[in-house]
Amino acid sequence: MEESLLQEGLDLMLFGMLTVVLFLALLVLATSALSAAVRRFAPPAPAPIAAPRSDAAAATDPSPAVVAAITAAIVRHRHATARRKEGP
Amino acid sequence: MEESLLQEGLDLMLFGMLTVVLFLALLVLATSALSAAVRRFAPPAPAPIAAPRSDAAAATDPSPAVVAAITAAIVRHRHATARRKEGP
Amino acid sequence: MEESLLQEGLDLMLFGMLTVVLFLALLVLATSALSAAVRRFAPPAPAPIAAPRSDAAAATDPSPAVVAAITAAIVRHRHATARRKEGP
Amino acid sequence: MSDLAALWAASGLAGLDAGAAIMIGVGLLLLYLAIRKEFEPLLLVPIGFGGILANIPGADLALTAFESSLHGGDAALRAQLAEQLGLPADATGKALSTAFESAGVALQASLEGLAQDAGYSHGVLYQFYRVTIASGVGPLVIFMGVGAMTDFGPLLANPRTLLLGAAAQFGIFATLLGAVALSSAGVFDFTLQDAAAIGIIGGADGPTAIYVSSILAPDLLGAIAVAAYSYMALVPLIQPPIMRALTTRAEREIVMVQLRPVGQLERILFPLLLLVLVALLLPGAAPLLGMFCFGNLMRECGVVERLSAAAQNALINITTIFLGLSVGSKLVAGKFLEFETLGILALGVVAFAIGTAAGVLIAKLMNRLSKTPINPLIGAAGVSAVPMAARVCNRVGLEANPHNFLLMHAMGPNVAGVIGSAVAAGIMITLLGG
Amino acid sequence: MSDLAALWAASGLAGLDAGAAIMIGVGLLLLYLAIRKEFEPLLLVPIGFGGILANIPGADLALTAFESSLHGGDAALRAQLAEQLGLPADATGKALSTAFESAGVALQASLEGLAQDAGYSHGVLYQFYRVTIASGVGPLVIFMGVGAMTDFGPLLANPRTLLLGAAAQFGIFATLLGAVALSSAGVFDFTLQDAAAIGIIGGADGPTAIYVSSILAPDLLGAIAVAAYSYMALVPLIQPPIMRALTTRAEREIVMVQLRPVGQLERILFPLLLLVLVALLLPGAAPLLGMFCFGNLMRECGVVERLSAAAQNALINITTIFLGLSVGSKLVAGKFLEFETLGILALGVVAFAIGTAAGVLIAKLMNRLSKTPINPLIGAAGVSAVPMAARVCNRVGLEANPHNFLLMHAMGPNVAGVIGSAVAAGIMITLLGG
Amino acid sequence: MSDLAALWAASGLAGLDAGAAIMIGVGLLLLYLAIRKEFEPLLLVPIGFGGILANIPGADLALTAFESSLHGGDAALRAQLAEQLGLPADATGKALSTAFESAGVALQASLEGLAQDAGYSHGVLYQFYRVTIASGVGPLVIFMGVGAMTDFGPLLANPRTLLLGAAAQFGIFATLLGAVALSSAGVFDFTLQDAAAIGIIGGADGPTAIYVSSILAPDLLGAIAVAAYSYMALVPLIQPPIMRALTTRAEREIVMVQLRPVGQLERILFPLLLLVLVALLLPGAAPLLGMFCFGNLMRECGVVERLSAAAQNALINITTIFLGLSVGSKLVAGKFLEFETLGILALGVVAFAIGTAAGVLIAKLMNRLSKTPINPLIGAAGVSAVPMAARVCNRVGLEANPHNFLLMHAMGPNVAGVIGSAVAAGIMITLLGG
Ligand code: NA
Ligand code: NA
Ligand code: NA
Repeated sequence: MEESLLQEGLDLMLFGMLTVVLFLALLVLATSALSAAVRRFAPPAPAPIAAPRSDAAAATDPSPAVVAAITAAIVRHRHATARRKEGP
Repeated sequence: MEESLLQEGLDLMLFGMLTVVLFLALLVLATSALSAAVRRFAPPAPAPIAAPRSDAAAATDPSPAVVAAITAAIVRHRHATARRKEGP
Repeated sequence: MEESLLQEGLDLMLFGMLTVVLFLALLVLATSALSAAVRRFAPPAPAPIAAPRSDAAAATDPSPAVVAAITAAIVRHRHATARRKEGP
Repeated sequence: MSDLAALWAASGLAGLDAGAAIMIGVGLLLLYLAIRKEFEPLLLVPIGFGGILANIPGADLALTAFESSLHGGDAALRAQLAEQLGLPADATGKALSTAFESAGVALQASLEGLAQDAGYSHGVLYQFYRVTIASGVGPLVIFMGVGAMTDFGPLLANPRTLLLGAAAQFGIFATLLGAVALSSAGVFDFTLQDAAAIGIIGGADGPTAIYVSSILAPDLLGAIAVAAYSYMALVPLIQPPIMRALTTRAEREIVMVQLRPVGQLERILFPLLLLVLVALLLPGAAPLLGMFCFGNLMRECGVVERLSAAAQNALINITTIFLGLSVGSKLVAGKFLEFETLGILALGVVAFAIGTAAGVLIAKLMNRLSKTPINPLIGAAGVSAVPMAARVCNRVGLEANPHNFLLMHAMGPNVAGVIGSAVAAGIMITLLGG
Repeated sequence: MSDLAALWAASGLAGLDAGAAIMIGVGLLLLYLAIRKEFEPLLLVPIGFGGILANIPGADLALTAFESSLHGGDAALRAQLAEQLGLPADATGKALSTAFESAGVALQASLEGLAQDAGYSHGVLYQFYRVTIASGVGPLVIFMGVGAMTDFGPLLANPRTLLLGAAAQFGIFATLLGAVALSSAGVFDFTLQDAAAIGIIGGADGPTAIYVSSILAPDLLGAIAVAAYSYMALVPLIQPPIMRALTTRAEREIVMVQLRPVGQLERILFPLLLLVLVALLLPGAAPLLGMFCFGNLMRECGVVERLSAAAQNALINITTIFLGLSVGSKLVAGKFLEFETLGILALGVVAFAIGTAAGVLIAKLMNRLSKTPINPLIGAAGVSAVPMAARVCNRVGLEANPHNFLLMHAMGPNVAGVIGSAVAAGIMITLLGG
Repeated sequence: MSDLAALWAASGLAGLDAGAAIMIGVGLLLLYLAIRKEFEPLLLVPIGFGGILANIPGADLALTAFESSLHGGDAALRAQLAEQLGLPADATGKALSTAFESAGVALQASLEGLAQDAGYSHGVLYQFYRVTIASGVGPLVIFMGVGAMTDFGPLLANPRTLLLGAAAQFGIFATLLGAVALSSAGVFDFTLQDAAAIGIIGGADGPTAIYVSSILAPDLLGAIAVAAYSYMALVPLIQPPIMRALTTRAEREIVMVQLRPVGQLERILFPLLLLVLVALLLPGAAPLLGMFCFGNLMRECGVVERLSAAAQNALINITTIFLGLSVGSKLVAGKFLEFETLGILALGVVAFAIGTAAGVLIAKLMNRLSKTPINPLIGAAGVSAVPMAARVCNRVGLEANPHNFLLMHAMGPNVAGVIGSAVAAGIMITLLGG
C-alpha cells in the first residue's frame, strides 16, 4: 500500500464530499431548468402544495361524527376480515 | 432435418390451429352439457348476470352523497395508513 | 439397536408427554407470577376482556343501517379497486 | 404427421394410468369437501387443486428436472445418470430414483444439472414446494400470522387452562405409540420418525403438522396434511359424542367465573416470557414458537400496526396459497395410494379422539382438586383446531344450559393447545430429527 | 487523484456507448407512452424503467456475476474463465459469452462462482429475472390473478363464443408462418422456436407471451413483451378499421339475445371442467391454464375470499412490479437493437390484424349457420386483450346502433381468447420446447 | 433415559454461555426501546426479536448448515470438512470458520452440501438473511417503497435546499475519517471499508446503511443497523442542542417565503431527471437511487395506483418484517460483543452531530449569499431521518416564533438528505466495493 490508511481516508473524504456537493449542485441547476421549462411550456393548473391528490376527494368534508362512525366501521370491517375464520 | 423450415412452419400452423379449434369445440360441447346438467339437476336461483355477488350487499343503496363521504373517508384512511409514520 | 421399536416409542411417549406437561406447568407458574407482578407494579386501566382495542373505536356505535350502508360502500370500493382496469 | 404423433404422445390420455386418475379423483373429492362441506377451505382448496395439477400425466408439474427426465425416453441421458449413480445403464427409473434419494447433495445437484442440460426443467409446483416447505419457511410464516391473530387474553385471565392444552397432547403421543405398535405387529411399516409425524395430526394444528412431517417424514407429508385438515374440519362431528360420554349433565352445566380483564402490558410480556422459556428449555421448539411469539408481539405491542396487519393479511394469504399448492404437489399416486395412507387416516382420527378425551378428563380432575369451578367441556378445546374446538365446547355447553356461554373460557385451552403441540413438535424434532 | 480517476472510469459518461444511449431513450419513450398515452401502464411503466436501469453503463444491474466480470479489466480472472471454457486466454468477451451460453449447468455455476470469488455479484435486475421469469413462476402467478379477476358468466351463458376465441388464434399461427417464411426468404434469421414466440404476440395476452418466449426464445423476450403490451394498448386503433371493413352496417346493427343468468354451481364447475380437459388432452397447457383455473375457482367457490382477494391484489401487484422490471432487464442494446426487432414489431401488428379479421369472419359464418343472431363485431374480441377488445366492440357497435350494448356479449369471446391463446401456447411448448 | 439426556444436552440451559445471555438481554433492551420509547419500532421490533432468536443456544436459527455442523459433535464429519479446507483433522471450530470464509464459492457450496448430507440444515433466519440482505434485494425494495411514499413537492418548490442535503453528508465523511484515525492510532481495527460503512450511519437512512454495510462490512452489519435506527429515533434529543448552539434567536425566527405549488408534470419528470443524472455520472448509486426513483415515479405518474399502493403497503411491510429479522440474525455474541461495537456506537452519534452542524452552518452561509431568506434550522433536516428531523426543525422553530411553521420548508432538505446519502453510498461502493 503506497498510502497510509489515514491518507486514504482523507482522500476519500475530500473526493467523496466534493462529489456529493457537485452532484447535488448539478441537480439544483437541472431541477431549476426543468421547472422553468415546465412552467413555461406546460403551466400546471395551480394546486396547493400541501394538498396531496387524495385530499381533493375529501373536500366534501363529512362532519367529524360521520368520519368517526365510518372509521369505526372500517376498523371493525378490517378487524372482521383479519379474524381467523378457519384455522389455517 | 428432413423437412424445410417452411414446411415445418406450415405443419405447425395446420396442426396447431386444428388442435385449438377442436379443443375449444370440445369445450363448447362439454360446457353446454355441464350447463344442461346443472340446470336440470340443480336449478340455480335466478340472479342477473351482470351483478357480481357483492352488488347484493350494495342493494341497500346509500345516497350518492353518503357514498361520496364514505369514499372520502376511506381514501383518507388509506392515505393515512399508507403514510410513512416512521422512516423504515 | 439395543431397544426395540416399541420400547423406543414407549420411551418417547413417556418423556414427551412428561416434558409437555412440565413445560406448560412451568408456564402456568411463570404466567401467574408475571400477572401478579404486572398487576402489583403496573395496574392496568380496566378494560373488558372480550373487547379488542378496536372496539373502543367502535364505541360510537353507528346504527345498523349506517353500518350496512358503509359496509356496502366498502365492499363496492374494494370490488372496484380489485377490478381489472387494464389487463396486466 | 409427426406433430400429431408428438401431440398424442404428450397428451394426458396417452399417459394416464389408474393411479393418476384416482388421484385426480381424490383432488376433486377434496375440493368437494372444501367447497360444499366447508372443510377448512383455505387450505383444502389449494391442496386439492394442487393434487390435481400434480397428477396431470406428462405435465410433470410436481417433479424436479431429474425426475422428469426419468419419464422421458432419452436413453443416452439415462445411461449417463445411471453411471453417475453407480448403476448399470439399463437400471429402472425406480432404481435411479431410489439411488438419487440416498445420494449426497453435491451428486444430486450434478444430476439435476445434467437433466437441465438435456432440456428438462423443474415443475412449477416443485419450485413452490422447495421454497415454502423444503426450506421450512412456509409453515413458520403461517405460524407468525396465526400468532398475530391470536388473542391470549382468555389464557392470561385463567392460566390454569394451559394444563388442559398440555393434557390434550396425549393424543399425539398415544397415536405415536399406536403407530409404532402397529409397525411392531407387522401391519404397517412406519419408522419412529413416521410415527411421530403421524402422531402430530392429533395436535390439530395444520402448520405444525406440515412443519414436523416436512422434517421427519417428507414422504408422508401429503397424507398427513390432508388428514390433519380434514379432521380439524370434522371436529364438530368427532368431539361432541366423546364430550357427552365422559361428562355428566351436571358437569356440563357448570358456570365458570367471569374472566378478569387483561391489560396490555401482560399481553406484551407473555409472548416474551414464552420465548425466553423456550429459549432456555426447549430450543427445538424455537422456530415454531419463536415465530408464533413474534407474530403475537407485533399484534399486542401496538407500535407496529402496519407489520401486524401485513402478517395477518397479505403475507399469510399469499403464503397459504403457495403452501397449499405445495402440499398438493405431494399428492402423487406413488406416494399417496399406499396402504400406509389408510393407517394414517385411521390413526389420525384416533389421535383427535384421545386428545379430546384426555382434555376432558384432566379438566374433571382439576375440578376435583381446585375450588374454582371448571366446566370439563372446555378441556376438549385443548386439542387446538382454533377456533372450531372452542365453538364446539360452547355449543355442547349451551345444550345443557342455554344461558351458559363457554366460548371465551374455551379460548384459553384452545390457544394453549397450539403452544402444547408446538412444544411436542419441538421435542420430537430434537429427539428424532437431523 | 487515483480516486478521481476511478470515479471517472466508473462513471456512466465514460462507459456510455451509442447502444446504451439509444436504449435509455427507448425506455423513456415507453414511459411516455405508458404515462401520457396510457399504453398498458401497469406493465409498461415497470418495463420502461427496468429498460433504463438495465442500460446504465457500469452499473451492470441486468448482468450475472460472470457477465459483469467480462466488463471488468481483470486479465488473470479472464484467462481463468477462458481456460475453463476451453478457449485461449485472449478470447474476446463475445466469445466467452457465447461459449458460456452453450455450456452445461455445472460449468456455468462454476464460472459464476469464480466471478463471485473475484468480487463480482449478480445485478439486482438479473436476480428479479431469475426468480420471476427464468423460473417461469411470474407469468403463472399473474395468470392466477387474472383467473381470479375473470368472470366466465357471459361465456357460460353463450358457450358458442368459445369458437370465436378459437378463430382469433389464427393470428398466432399465421404470424408464425409469416416469420418462418421471412426466414426462409433470408430476410430474418428466426428459428421455428423464435417464430412461435413471435406469433404468440397475436394472442394479445401479456403473461402468455412472456411465458412462451421465456421458454422458446429468451433472447427475444424483451422485444416480444414490448410488442405484445404496446399492441394491446393500440387495440382501439388497430381493430376498428378491420371490423368496419369486414362487416356491413346491417351486420353491425344486429341485436343479440339477452344473456341468461348463470348460477354459482356452473361457475364453480367450469374451471374444473376446463382443468380436466386440459389434463387429459393438452398437458403442455397445464401450467398456464391450471393456474388460471385455480384463480377462477378461488374467485367463484365463495369459501376462500381471503385467498381470492390476495391473488387479485397484493400478490398480482407485487408480481407485476417485479415481472415488469425483469422484462425491462432484457431491453439491453445487444439484444434489442437488432434488425430482428423491427421484424417482431411488424409481425406483431400483422398478428393482431389477422386475429381480428379471423374472429369477425368466423362470427359471420356462425351467423349464417345458426338461427340465434350473433353480431359479428364480437368476433374481434376473440383476440383477448381483456377487456379493451370487448370495449372496442361495444364502441363500434354503438356507432351503428346507439341502443345496442355489446359489452357483455363481447366478454364471452374475450375471455375465450385467453383460453385459446393459452391452448396455442401449450401446443407450441409441447412441440417445440424442451 | 437416553431421551432425557438428549433433551438436556439440546436444552438452552445446557448450551447457554454468557455471550448468548447478554445478547438475549440486548434483544430485550431493543424491544423495550422500540415498544416503550417508540424508537423506530417498525425496524427495531423485528431486529430485537430476531436478535433474541439468533442467540437461542442450540437452535442455530441464524447459522448455515456448515456453521451448525461445527457445533455438533460429529468428529468424522469434522475431519472431512477440515480435510477439504486443507486443515488438520483436529482444527478448532474457529479455524474451520475462518478458513471457510476465505474459501471460494465452489468450495463453500461443497462444504455446505457435506453438512446437509450429515443432517444439518440452514437456519430459518439465515435463509431470510440470504434472500433479503446477502442478495441486496431487501434494502432496495424498502427504498422503492420509501420512494413511493416520498413527496418531492417541497424540494421542487425550493431546489436550493438540495445543497443542505449535500452539506449534511459531511457527517458521513467526517466519521469515516474519524474511524480511520482511530484505527491508525491503534484504538480500533477498522479497515477503510469498515470505516465507510460506519460513516454511513451519519446518513440517517436505515436501508442505505444496511445496503452499504452488507456490501462493505457484513460483519459489522448488526451493530451498524442498530446504531443507525437507534440514533434516528434519538434525533429529537441529539439535534436540538446543536441547532440552538449554532444559531441566534433572530436566525431561528426567520420566516420563509411561502412555497409555490408544484404541478404533476414536474413531479413526474423529477425522478426521471435524477435517474438520468445518476446513470450518466454515478452508476454506483444506480441500485439505490434507481429503485427510489422508480417508486417515486409510480407514485406520481397517476396511472399505476395499484402498483404504487402495493409498493407502499403490502410489499414494504412484508419486506420490513424479513429485513428486520435478518438484521437481527447478525446480532450474535461473537460478532456484536466486541470492543468495535462501542466504537461504532460512539462514532455513529458523532456522525449525526456533525451532519446536523454542517447542515445548519451551510444554511447560515446560504442565507448570507442569497437574498431569499432561509431559516438555518432547516439545515438540520438535511441528515434525512425522514420525517423526524423535519419535525424537530419545526418544533425548535416554534419555540422561537410560535407562528412560524417550518415543517414544509424542512421537508425539502429532509428528502434531499435521502438523495445525498444514497449518492455518498454510491461513491463509497464504487471506490471501495468489489
Ligand atoms: Na394442538
Ligand atoms: Na388471446
Ligand atoms: Na441522509
